[in-house]
Amino acid sequence: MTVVDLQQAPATQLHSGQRIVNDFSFVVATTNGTGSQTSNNTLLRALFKMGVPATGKNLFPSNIYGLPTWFYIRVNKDNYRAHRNKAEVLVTYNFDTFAEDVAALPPGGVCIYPMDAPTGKKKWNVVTPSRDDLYYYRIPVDELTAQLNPAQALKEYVANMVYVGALAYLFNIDMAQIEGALSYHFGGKAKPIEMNFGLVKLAYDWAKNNLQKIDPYWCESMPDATFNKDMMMIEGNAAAALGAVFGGVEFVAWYPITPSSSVAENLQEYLASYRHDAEGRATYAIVQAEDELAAIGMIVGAGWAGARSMTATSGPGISLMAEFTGLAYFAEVPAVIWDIQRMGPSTGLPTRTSQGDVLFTHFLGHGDTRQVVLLPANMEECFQFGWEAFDFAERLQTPVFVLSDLELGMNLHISSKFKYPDRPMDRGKVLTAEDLQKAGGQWARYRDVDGDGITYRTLPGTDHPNAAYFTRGTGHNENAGYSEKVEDWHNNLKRLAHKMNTAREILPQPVVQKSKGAKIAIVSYGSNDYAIKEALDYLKARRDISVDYLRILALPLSPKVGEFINGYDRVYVVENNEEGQMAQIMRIDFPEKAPDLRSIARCNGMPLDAEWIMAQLLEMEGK
Amino acid sequence: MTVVDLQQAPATQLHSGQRIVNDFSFVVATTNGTGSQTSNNTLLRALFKMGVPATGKNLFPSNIYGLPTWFYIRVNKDNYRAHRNKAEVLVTYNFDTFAEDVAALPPGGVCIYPMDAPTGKKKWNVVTPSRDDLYYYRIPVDELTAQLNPAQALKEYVANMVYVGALAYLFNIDMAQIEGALSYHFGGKAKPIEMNFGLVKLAYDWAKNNLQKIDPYWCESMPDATFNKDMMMIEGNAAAALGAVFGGVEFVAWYPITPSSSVAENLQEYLASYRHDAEGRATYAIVQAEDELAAIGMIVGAGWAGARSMTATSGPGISLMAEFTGLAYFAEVPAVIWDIQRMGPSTGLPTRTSQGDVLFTHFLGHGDTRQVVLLPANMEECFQFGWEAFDFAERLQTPVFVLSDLELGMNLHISSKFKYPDRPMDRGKVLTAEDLQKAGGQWARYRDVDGDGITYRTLPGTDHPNAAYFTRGTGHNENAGYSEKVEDWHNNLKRLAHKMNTAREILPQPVVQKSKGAKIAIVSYGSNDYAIKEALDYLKARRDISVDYLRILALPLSPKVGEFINGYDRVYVVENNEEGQMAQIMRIDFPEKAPDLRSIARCNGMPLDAEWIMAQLLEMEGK
Amino acid sequence: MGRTKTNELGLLAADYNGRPSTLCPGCGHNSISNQIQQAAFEYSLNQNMVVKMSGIGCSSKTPAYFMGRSHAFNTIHGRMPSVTTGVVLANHHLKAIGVSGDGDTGNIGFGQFKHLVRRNVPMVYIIENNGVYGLTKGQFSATADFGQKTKYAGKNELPAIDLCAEALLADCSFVARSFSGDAKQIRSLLRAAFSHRGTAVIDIISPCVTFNDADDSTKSYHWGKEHREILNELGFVQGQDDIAVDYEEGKSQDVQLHDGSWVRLKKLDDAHDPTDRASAFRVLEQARKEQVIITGLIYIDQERSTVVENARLTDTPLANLTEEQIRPSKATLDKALAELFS
Amino acid sequence: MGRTKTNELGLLAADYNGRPSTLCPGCGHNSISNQIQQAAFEYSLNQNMVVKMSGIGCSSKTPAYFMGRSHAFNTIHGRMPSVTTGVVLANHHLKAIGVSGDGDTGNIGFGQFKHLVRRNVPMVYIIENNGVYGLTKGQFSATADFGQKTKYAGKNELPAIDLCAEALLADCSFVARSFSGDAKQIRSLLRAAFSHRGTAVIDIISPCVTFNDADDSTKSYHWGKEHREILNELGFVQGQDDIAVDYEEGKSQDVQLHDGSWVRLKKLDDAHDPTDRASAFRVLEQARKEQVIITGLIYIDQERSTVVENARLTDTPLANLTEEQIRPSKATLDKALAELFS
Ligand SMILES: Cc1ncc(C[n+]2csc(CCOP(=O)(O)OP(=O)(O)O)c2C)c(N)n1
Ligand SMILES: Cc1ncc(C[n+]2csc(CCOP(=O)(O)OP(=O)(O)O)c2C)c(N)n1
Ligand code: SF4
Ligand code: SF4
Ligand SMILES: [Mg+2]
Ligand SMILES: [Mg+2]
Repeated sequence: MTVVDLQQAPATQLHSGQRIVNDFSFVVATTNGTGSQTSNNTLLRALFKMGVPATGKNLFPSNIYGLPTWFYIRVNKDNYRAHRNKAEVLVTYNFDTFAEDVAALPPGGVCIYPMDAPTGKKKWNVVTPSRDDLYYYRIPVDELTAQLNPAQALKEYVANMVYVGALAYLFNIDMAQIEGALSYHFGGKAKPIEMNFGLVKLAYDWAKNNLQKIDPYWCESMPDATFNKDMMMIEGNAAAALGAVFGGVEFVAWYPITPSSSVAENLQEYLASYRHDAEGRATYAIVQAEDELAAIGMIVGAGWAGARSMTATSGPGISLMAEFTGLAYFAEVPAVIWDIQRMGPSTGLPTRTSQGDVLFTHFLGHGDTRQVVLLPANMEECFQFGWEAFDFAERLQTPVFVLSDLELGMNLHISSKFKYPDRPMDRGKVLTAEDLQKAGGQWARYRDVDGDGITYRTLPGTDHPNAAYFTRGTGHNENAGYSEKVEDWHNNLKRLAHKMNTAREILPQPVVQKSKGAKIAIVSYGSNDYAIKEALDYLKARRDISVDYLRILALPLSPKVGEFINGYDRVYVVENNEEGQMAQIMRIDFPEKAPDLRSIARCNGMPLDAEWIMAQLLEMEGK
Repeated sequence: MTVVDLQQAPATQLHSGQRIVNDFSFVVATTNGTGSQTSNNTLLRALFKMGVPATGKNLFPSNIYGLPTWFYIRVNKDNYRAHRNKAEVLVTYNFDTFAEDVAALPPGGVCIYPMDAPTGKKKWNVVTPSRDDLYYYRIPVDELTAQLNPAQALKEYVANMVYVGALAYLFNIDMAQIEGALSYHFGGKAKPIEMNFGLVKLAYDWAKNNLQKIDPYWCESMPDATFNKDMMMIEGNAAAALGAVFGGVEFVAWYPITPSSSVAENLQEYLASYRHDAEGRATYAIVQAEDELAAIGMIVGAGWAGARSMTATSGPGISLMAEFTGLAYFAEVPAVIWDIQRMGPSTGLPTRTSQGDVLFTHFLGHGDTRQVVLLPANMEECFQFGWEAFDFAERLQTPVFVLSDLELGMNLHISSKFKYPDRPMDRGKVLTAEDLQKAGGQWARYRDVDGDGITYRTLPGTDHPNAAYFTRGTGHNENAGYSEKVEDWHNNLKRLAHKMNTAREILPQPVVQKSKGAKIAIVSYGSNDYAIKEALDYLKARRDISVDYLRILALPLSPKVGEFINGYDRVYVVENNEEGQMAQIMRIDFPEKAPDLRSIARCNGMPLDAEWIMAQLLEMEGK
Repeated sequence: MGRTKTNELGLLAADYNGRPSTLCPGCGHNSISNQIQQAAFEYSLNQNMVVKMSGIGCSSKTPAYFMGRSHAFNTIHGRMPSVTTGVVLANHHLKAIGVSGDGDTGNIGFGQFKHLVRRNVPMVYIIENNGVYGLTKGQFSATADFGQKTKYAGKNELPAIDLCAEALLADCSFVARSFSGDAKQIRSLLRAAFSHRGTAVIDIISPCVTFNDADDSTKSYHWGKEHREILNELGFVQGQDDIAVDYEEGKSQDVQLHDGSWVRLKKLDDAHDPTDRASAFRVLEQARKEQVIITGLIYIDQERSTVVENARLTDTPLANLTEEQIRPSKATLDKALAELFS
Repeated sequence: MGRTKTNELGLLAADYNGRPSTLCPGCGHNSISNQIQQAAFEYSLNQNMVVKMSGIGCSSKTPAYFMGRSHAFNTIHGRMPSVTTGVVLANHHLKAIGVSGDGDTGNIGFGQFKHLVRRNVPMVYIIENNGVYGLTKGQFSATADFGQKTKYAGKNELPAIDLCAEALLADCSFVARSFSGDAKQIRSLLRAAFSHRGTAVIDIISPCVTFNDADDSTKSYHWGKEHREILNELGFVQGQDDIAVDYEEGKSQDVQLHDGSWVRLKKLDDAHDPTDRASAFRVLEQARKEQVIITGLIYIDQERSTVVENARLTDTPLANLTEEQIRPSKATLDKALAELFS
């Protein structure tokens, strides 16, 4: 074993001497509830400000305190921002996972760990790492923390600043940027900034004086790079909330569930800041419902009454919303439902990401229900769908599901600045009292006047004696009257199908990336985007294989998807679930091409990564 | 117009004089809540006892009293038992639908209606039917009823016996069999039999004396035919309940919903009759739950504890059960759920039939949940799946859905005598205290010992210190311990998928009907069976087209389905829903053959009929 | 009242009609529909500003049978409370009239009912209580009597839920009970409820003539007539005026409603004070023991704030806000983005 | 009590342990887990015959942390009641211990809770009540105090639900409240609950040290210590023997439980009689007004029949019946078919 501090120099020089700059990953292993998130985000932000593309990924347990947590930071000078399933540099405060964390390092990796007792448990003294192909650094976490003499309650929390300082020294992370990041985190409040940064400095200095940099990994500011220029950092759930605020959301009902709660919590904050009238009264209402059945019921009610309404939930909530979204589909009531996907089936893994609800959500509701689904891939789209979803819901008079996931929703990502909505709101086909007046009071709620399957509605409170209609989940004729007649049912369902076809055209169209001469293509959606683009680059660069790429943004599928896939010998549908759900939907919609669709799917809680995608594709291509 | 009674002879002879015997349909138009069901079933039973294949179809509204109801009786000497969407002979007591009912008759059809006021409303005097291509008979319903002087409360009810008598005379239905049917209906009780049959006789005699038979339709006893030999009549929901009783059902929880309530109500009766111990105490429990969430929760609990448990519901209930059945799938708990399908989406049409829940139920639950589904096509299979479902659920340790429909469930059908279960119960892999003893207490709840994906469980109450395990809907390892580990999740989901593949082999295999040289085939399931067989006969007889036929009995699909469809140029998937749901599932499972699958689907509340199926197929074949 | 009399809005009583009922003749629910439209006429309710809300059941169908000029939402079984909460917050100028059944409210919808009441969602919540599931043909609901037998459903082994007591325990601000045979009382309760600040729960015993009208059922016409005790008689004075005090001490009580209207309660049960929660519990518990149906205004509280008030909403209903009011400016977006780390 | 002491089953206290808790250090739920296993040890509960049932939440995780030799079912959020109903009917020899949270029971599971209690499903139903959703990080639950503020969730605008009063109104046959800091009381209540005939609801105030432990919260350690009023002290006498009468009149009360055991109640609140429902409502209402936590046995009724009794089950648990017992003979099928029309 090789423990490196002033007492002990490395037994062997493990690397060629070549520096590896801005192209590796850190992983910080701690336990949750100890405040390490602040340290991790501080590192991430500092790197971001250095101009280095940096991607954070928080892997946390489904409890509140004391279980293993890992935070990955990938730095990549080429701006690959997908999570990698590997890290070269390990910092660990977690004694319990020490062995497995060390085992996971690649040869030549780095392991940094305490030499005393950061969590008050004197365990680290007895550690003897087993691998001799790693670089080790030990840091006196407890001793350094003690020097600042923090309040007992804060001790565990601030101790995490020690590794920030040590990493800053060892990997050349800009201390000024660290201070800036801390200042941001603490909202400019002097005291905590001072305390925390004080400890970072202390650790930095200790490292400088006591550690000898022997590993090859380095960070470097990239002052000339433009990657991070005009960029910002945000979590997907905050982006979604902000988008909704600028989409004019008026009513929110929700029930807490990981990983969706922060959508509602961000909404609460943003709405409180930005959405009041001149007297300071709210132009929105937000209700924490008693469960998901009530949350969806409330937004269906509000949507029916004419307010832009939304909820946010995750898998179990989606299951509970089935009956209500079926009603909203059939009675044609707008509503927006964000599903921040986590691992299922059932309660599954609440703190692990997946794309496992695509198929179920698209078909949500018994009978022949078909739902509209949007699939954001990044922060920009979380924001954009945040506002656009209301336009689609009101235009189409139907529930709109936005399927984000934990990966997008609960990690801090680099994003460009969000664009202000580029068009006025689309409130859909609503007849006012004046409209009714003009029409001599003649109208029918479910008559397809315009031939697009979308009919006109009135809102309760419309001041005209003919405004009212009777909304129901039972069979109805054009006038919204109850009907068991074969033709009424038939016409209504045909019109709904036609409306869904209209939706295929109205909804966001797929994004296509083409290269010359590609014979095969990838189709994917959502948070896989970064990993796929990276994989495509590797395929080209390393194996000279050209692969085209279409990213789906919405369900029901655009005809463009069909046109695209027809152009290739084989199409690989890449997704983060067990069954290859999008591949299944594509087989349904494009049966002629079904034989050429191949599913590349995995669902183990981790986001897909470029190496894995590439390997799968090569294997299936027999290469 | 041509009104035919002794006062008025037919203006024209509308038919060639050829008698049409045992090959036409009656439709009786009444309003619900008036007791016409007794009359209708009496006619049906009498015909059945005459040896005439007779099929009843009740078309009733979703309310309790006073809305239009139609009862179809098809008599067909060739034993075609599918509903026809047409009737040649109309009996109507319903003034409100008179015009449309008359309009629906084919030329040369028969219309029988009151000449006075069977419902106390003196409307019929003013009726002047508009078509002169029909035969009309008028009957003095009120007058005849008055002669029996029934109690006021019974008047409306017994008035329906008048048309029984009139039809018996006009169409030659055996009066002795009518008396027998009434005797069965009233459980042999002399007074009501006498009263009702008295009226039938009165009407019969009146008709004999006053009506002149001029139409060509006749019923005739078929003493030599064997169709109805050793047969009986039963509703699908009663068959299901009886099957469950002989499947050893131990626990039932349910919530009322049309058209499933009679499953539970029949269970209640049969269990009370046949399932007590020597002291008269129950070997079952049945709970009317507060809603479907509770009903499914209760049976999941009971199934986990080792009791054979079931519920019955319909569409909205299925939606509400999504979260729980996802749990049961993932935690591997046996349970049986009957879905008596009605029209959806949403509340839809509660009293109309469909096959609209196939896809949703198969995928019921967020995440990658996949459910086992059985698809009975007739009374015999309702009974058989009634008991077998428990074997499958316990063998596979998973929820088993049985998708019947209103057509099967709530109509009286001719059936062969049910066969007693031909094999002992399969209680699945349950370790007893002795088993554990032998194994030295070593076992793991989710370890695949036998390689079939199915693992061993213990029941609570097992008297061994190692018997216990912790059941959860969260990620777990082989020992049922909570785990967020990538491999544990992966292994578990792979095993579940493997278990589902085992299910493909274990579950009832498709039924195949082949003819020589067929190039095309039909695939279907459930209650469409009779109509399809009839359509195949017509195709052969009228157009000399051979079509093979596979009927699916279960999901996930058997590999045999894939083998079958590979043998044909085109395969038509015939079903009673809007989207062609089984076709969609087949496209998912058999992508290679997807281009050759064609969907023939309709969902308008009526069962599919042979003429329609044939017409669709011919059109799609370009013939 | 003549057929041609008009109300303050110049409307005839017939203008408050709905479509013909398709319920069984004699169903208690039909009388309630009649009283709702009659009370609305008398109160001069503006139908354009009314929403009729319901779940699923015979009772929940009834909004089709009254006030045809009002928007209606016949939702799903047991979930009318949540939908109404959304509607009322989306447009708090609307007057919501909810109609539910005992099964809809006491069984599948019990949780939603309690939570709606707890939120004090401004609405009139009518339960047409017949102790059975009418529409699915007569199974017992949670309000069926303990030990009761019906031809259809056999014997009920469970204690009855008292929906008034349940509402009260959930801090309901207006709790009343009536009997579908008492047209006048229903109308006076409804008028008061229309003026009430929060959730007004009116549990109306409404016999199901088809499945639960045997004389020994507490939900039958017979029982309602024989075992009814009227707590108080309500006089309703619409408008903001003060009313003159002219009652015999202890025999009458005036309560001012939120919109300024008054209710004058003529007490028939001397001891009961409907502004006292404990007293309300007491009369309910007593009625339970004696198996009588107490009717009248059981409890009223004009103080408790409503879900709308707690939301501190702008005056204009949310649903009517303009794009300018709900989409903040580009400058605001820039400000929000500036606060992010960048 | 020594570490080596064994109970009637010859088991050590440690034999009732579960896995190590993963809750926050100091969480009230951990003390309750300890008391459950301790009480089970003292009572000599046969772990093979126990099922531990729960929903979802920090509280609902705890069955993993006690009595590792018992089967457990950690179900879904708010639905433990229905699952337990099924389990108990499937095997009525089992003793079910349910653990739930205030969110699990009072919010999403409110309907199921009330209906379970109404059915009187034999089980011990423990609510670990902290006024917040611990596991989802501190949002208010339905039992949060009106007007309460927390750092995380802001101000609560809604009145608190009192789960004991709710249970009582649903005809609960055993209603108790305790405080996670009072180990002894919890154990004595649990032992009595183990011997109770029907549903025993024990609402235990159990502070969430991470999200709701500020001194002004009624769910905090501080409040529990300062504002607790103990109604009565329970002595539990296991077994069928009669117990000698040796109490000061009016100061003590003996209640025989269904299995023959006795509870001796030493009354600290003189006026309260826990066999009187009205008295139970009164003490709860008073506590509510005075914002104190009353603890002890609030109500007990050994008469009400249970769902198991109402089902008139055969002795052998349904789950253990043999094929012969549950599959009627061929002759029976023939008889059934003969009764059909044929
Ligand atoms: C989710 C769901 N479950 C069951 C049903 C079937 N159903 C319709 S009405 C009803 C009961 C209605 O009873 P109640 O609310 O008392 O109304 P009533 O008919 O007695 O007026 C039920 C169970 C349904 N429509 N939806
Ligand atoms: C259907 C569903 N909705 C939401 C959640 C998320 N969730 C997990 S625990 C919990 C609240 C638990 O609160 P409580 O019952 O009070 O337990 P505590 O954690 O406070 O002990 C919620 C909302 C879930 N698991 N399932
Ligand atoms: S069944 Fe009962 S509740 Fe329904 S309409 Fe008829 S009488 Fe009324
Ligand atoms: S969050 Fe609260 S309830 Fe959950 S374990 Fe921590 S202290 Fe206990
Ligand atoms: Mg009812
Ligand atoms: Mg809690």
